[in-house]
Amino acid sequence: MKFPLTFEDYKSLYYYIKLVREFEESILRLYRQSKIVGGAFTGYGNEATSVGSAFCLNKNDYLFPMHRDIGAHFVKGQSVKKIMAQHLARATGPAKGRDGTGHYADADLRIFGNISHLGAMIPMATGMALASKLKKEKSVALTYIGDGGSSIGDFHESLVMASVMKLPLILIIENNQYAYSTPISKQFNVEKLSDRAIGYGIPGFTIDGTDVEEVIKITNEACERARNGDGPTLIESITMRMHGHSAHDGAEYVPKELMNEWKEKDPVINFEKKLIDKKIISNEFKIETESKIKKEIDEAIEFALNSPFPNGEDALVGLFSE
Amino acid sequence: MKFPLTFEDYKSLYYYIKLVREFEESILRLYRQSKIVGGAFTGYGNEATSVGSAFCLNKNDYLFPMHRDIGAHFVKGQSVKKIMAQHLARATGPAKGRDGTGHYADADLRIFGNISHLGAMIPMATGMALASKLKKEKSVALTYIGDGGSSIGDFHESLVMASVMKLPLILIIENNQYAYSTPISKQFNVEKLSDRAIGYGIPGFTIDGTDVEEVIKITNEACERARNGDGPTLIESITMRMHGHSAHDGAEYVPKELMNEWKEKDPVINFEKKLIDKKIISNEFKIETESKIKKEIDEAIEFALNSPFPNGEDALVGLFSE
Amino acid sequence: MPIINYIDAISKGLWEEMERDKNVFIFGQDVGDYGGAFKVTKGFIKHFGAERVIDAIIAESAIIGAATGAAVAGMRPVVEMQFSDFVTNGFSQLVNNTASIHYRWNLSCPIVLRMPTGAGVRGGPFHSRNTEAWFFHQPGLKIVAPATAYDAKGLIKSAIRDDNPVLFLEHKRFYRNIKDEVPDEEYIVEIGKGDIKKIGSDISIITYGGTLHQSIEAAEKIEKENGVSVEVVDLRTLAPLDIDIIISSVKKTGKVLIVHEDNLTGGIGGEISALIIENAFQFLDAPIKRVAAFDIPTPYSPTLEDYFLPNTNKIYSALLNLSKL
Amino acid sequence: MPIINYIDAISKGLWEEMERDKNVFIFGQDVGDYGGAFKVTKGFIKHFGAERVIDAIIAESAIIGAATGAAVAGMRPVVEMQFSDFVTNGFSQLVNNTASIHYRWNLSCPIVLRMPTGAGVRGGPFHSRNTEAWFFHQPGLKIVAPATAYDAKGLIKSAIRDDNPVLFLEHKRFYRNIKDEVPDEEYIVEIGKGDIKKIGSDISIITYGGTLHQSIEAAEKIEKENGVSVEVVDLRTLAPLDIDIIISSVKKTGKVLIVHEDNLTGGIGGEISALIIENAFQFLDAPIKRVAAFDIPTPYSPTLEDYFLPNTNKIYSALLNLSKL
Ligand SMILES: Cc1ncc(C[n+]2csc(CCOP(=O)(O)OP(=O)(O)O)c2C)c(N)n1
Ligand SMILES: Cc1ncc(C[n+]2csc(CCOP(=O)(O)OP(=O)(O)O)c2C)c(N)n1
Ligand SMILES: [Mg+2]
Ligand SMILES: [Mg+2]
Repeated sequence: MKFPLTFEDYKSLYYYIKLVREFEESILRLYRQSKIVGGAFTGYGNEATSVGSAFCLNKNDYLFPMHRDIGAHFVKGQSVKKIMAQHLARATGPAKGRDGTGHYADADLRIFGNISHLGAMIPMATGMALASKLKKEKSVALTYIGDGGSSIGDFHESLVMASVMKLPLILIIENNQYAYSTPISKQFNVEKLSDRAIGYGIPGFTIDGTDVEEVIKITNEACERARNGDGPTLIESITMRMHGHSAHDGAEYVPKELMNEWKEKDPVINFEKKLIDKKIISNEFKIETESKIKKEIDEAIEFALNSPFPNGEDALVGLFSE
Repeated sequence: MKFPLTFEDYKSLYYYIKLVREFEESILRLYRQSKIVGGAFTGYGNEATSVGSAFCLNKNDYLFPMHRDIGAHFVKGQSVKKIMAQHLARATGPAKGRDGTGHYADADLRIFGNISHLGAMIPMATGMALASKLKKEKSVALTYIGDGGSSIGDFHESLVMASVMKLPLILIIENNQYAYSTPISKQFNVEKLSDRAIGYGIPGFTIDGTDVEEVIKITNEACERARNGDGPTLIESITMRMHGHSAHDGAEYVPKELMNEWKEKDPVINFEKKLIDKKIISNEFKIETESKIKKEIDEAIEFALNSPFPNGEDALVGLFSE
Repeated sequence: MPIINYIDAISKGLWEEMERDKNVFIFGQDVGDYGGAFKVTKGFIKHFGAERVIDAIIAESAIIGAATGAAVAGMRPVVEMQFSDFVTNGFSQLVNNTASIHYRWNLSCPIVLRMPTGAGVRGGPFHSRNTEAWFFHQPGLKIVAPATAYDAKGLIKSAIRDDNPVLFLEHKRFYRNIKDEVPDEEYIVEIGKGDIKKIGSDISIITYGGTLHQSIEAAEKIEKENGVSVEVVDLRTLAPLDIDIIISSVKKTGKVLIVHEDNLTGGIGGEISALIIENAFQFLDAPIKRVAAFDIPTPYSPTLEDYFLPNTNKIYSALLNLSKL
Repeated sequence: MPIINYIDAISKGLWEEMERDKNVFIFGQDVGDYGGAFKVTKGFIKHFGAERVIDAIIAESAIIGAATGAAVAGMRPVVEMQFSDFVTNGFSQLVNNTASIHYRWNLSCPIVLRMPTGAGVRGGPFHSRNTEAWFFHQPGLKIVAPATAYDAKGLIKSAIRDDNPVLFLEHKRFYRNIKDEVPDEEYIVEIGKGDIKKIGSDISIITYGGTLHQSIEAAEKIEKENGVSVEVVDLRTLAPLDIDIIISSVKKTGKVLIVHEDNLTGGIGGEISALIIENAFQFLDAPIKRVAAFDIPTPYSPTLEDYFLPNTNKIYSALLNLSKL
């Protein structure tokens, strides 16, 4: 990616950020209609972080998104249809119904979705960064972790490893103020989580995760360092989980004032406003984009709902590579 | 403990530091005589750290020594005989032959020896610190980890937990330049391991681990903070593993110059010299102490060698508390 | 007698034990104000305070290790894994430290690890684990797996009073789906004792946890439709195993079907089969059969998960086959 | 044919595969200049360079996770655990990520995890683990446990060529104590195939790894002293199990002794027993018996460890009892 951003970049970012918001609204609707068999997560408030960070990646970079990062999937090239089919546990999703939501891999797009165990993808991303180094690919591996998940041992082990081996790893802590019901005050006792970078001897940044330009600027620099052989970067992105933990959770434990404060910083609304104010996009373009997205999502829903569930017997196929 | 140190304290420290050195020499002799059935570790170079840190503890503080910390066992009140019997896998050792070396617990003395899995004792020490807090005991829990072992997830998880819960935990990283054959340059990429404290929002110190007074001063302050409810402290103690990893290892991978450099900093020789130079102890006291120690060790060896191995059938007793 | 939900039985048992012994405390993610992901400890923090109902960071190794340390220091922690699956992150602590404390140190380690367990709730591969086989193989751990509200309450109380580490496998599919009679009076269910949930004479089903109710259903169906009398042995405790109740049922019936929700291969059904062979070979009239989940991770999609899991029909078919041998 | 040590057979196999495929690399603590704690990779770094023989930090979860990631990205990592015991620290990665990659992602994950395994070397509770039962129960992992130099070399090569995760359990007691004929020519031993190490007709011993040689000794002794003919089946691969070789031996002899060094309860002997019952019940002339380690952690003191472990005498006694049934 080249920085600064071009007009085309802004338009593209606008499309993705709006797409995420609309996609997640549709997921919540499907959830309320009992069309989703398991849990449903959204990344409300995290759109700028997930879209902006993935925007910095090349085709052959490795992406390991977490459960608030549907935006990153889209930016890396995944189709709305496939992600929708994933959420609806259909045979046409990339995981063929074996797992849901963002839990799948697409090797062509180099997207490797998470498993539920928090932190578990950081070592794997570190390993792809190692593979990149051994193969002299210049690919970076980008992954994420929550404020809560950053307590897990895998976080530490991976950063020690990536730092001492100078691996092209970028880890973004999505500090969205809560881990399920638990506020960050009960999870760690440090002003900035990016200060953990000091202990690993790597660059660390705390950024406004609702500002897509800031996200891109800092992630892009991290990519450059990684590609130049300068090792990993730790970025703490400050956001707000503007919904409950998952669709079943009303988040009554979040003080109203806090939620209202953060509504002012809504990354989608603010980005749109800024683009229009600065005349980077027109009102026409907005309406066009919105209707394009609506169409895409409607088609995806139709595609997914019309897709079959996998055949039961197929459960037994493919445990091993033959 | 009161700081600064009294004359009696210095004499006591001198005794322990010399005891450790002599004890470990005797272990190596027994190893060469094939009287030790498994491995044998020494803490050559680490005497000031293990003795000095444990010296700060009260009777009801919790001690979790590691494999270079025989000195801490002695200071906390363990008898030379019992430790010797441990090393010789006898029924008279506190673990009754079920495990060797420092791997045992003595609940009365509040000594909880390590298991082999590096890092595994840090969460347990954290838990005793939690118990201390819940019971309002004002006891601290002191434990150690190697430079190599500090990469393990348990290190991170425990410090996050102890910091956010303000638990009276003290963790000393014994940075002795090597983890088995691997130099620290291949283990981490940061100037001072104590900088990890920054990321946990706790005090961190890097100290000269060959200087018993410095060790005591810093550990003692950490104890005071812990007892006052101010939470954990991370201390990096810089020392040298002046022997191989264990008795079988000749440490040929350590550059001669490096070893020679560190010989100048031998904590036992230097402490002795300083005490004599400063006239804190007399040559007489030195000779007395040495012969007392020799006698103690000889008696311990005799005791241990005359102790029976456990009966084979006893292996099946005591898996559960009845 | 009042009929209550499985989940409420657990809550009540916990509550009573916390009232009884001030050293008991709750430790786990979101267990405080939120009351835990499944709301087992809802309301506890108000009554018992934040020093006895403690929200934990997301770090299962530190949680299990710290609880172990606290237990050795005289407390009685009851740890909640948010889902049983996440115990893998604290595996080393559990099998190395916790399990062997008494053997190595001759000290008690009274810790209870509550684990919302099992499949059938569309949880996918990482929220559906049955973890018992791993720990069943680890000397030094007790494991209980109640399938009724009565047993759940009786066993959580016993688990808390036990001076050893006890894994308490509570099936998450049962929380609000299984209800039965639970007396208001104080009682416990002894660890190490199975229970005959249905008496029969032709075939013995040996089962526990997630497949108990399906086993009973299948047994009732074959009795009604085919006149085959099936005894259903609910192990309740997996470690230590109640070998006596198994063997006496087998001696009576001569035919055995072992049923568990966990994957077949290396599941505890194998050990049970081996023990029956070792202890009652001459009483067997037919090979011992097993019904269990297939050897794959738990898939997410309903069609796949339903195919993968044992169910009443599969158990019924296996009984029918056995009855003809 | 040259006779070489078990440990040298592993080294040679590794060396040949690294020559053959440049994507193969070694990853583990002290594997570089030092050549590993047991010196399996001594000299490798000089020949293959530091990019293919990589010293790892002490962090087994990151090691296994990173190797898994590298494998999915097209490399073929061979990971060394310094001792099998420490795999518990990477347990979550292994059973959650590594094992299910192909099932969930339809991608290959060609990783080999070498684990110096087993007891009898005075290693105490934390340097003596037999870890197979845990992983045997996890769908998606292959497990091999060679007991001869020939099998060790043939299996390490197959493991590296396999597109799936393979756990390679190398018994540390065998490294310099077991030697046998290993051809200079290229060969492999197929994963999934057991081997009859001694032909016999009265009793079948089913064993693997740590107890193979004691089983053969006991079989020879009872043949000489009591005229009982014992067949010794060496499983070599534990997952997937070679059920055919087991069943055909059992059909021939009608009596079975299962022997493993791992703790008895929940060990893979239970599963083998259950499979025999399910597949060859009518051929059995006596109950299946097992010899295994007692259900305690591995104790350190020689008297305790010797009492705890299976040995030739215990196997001989069990055979003698079986022969009289
Ligand atoms: C190892 C592990 N422990 C517990 C859980 C249960 N769990 C799922 S999400 C969650 C909260 C995560 O919070 P955070 O990391 O801050 O991410 P967020 O959901 O806020 O984006 C918890 C505790 C888990 N998935 N993995
Ligand atoms: C989890 C784990 N992995 C590997 C080992 C094997 N091992 C034992 S000691 C050691 C080196 C330890 O180095 P360090 O932590 O620096 O302590 P030192 O021995 O130098 O005091 C290793 C790798 C272990 N005991 N535990
Ligand atoms: Mg969060
Ligand atoms: Mg060291």
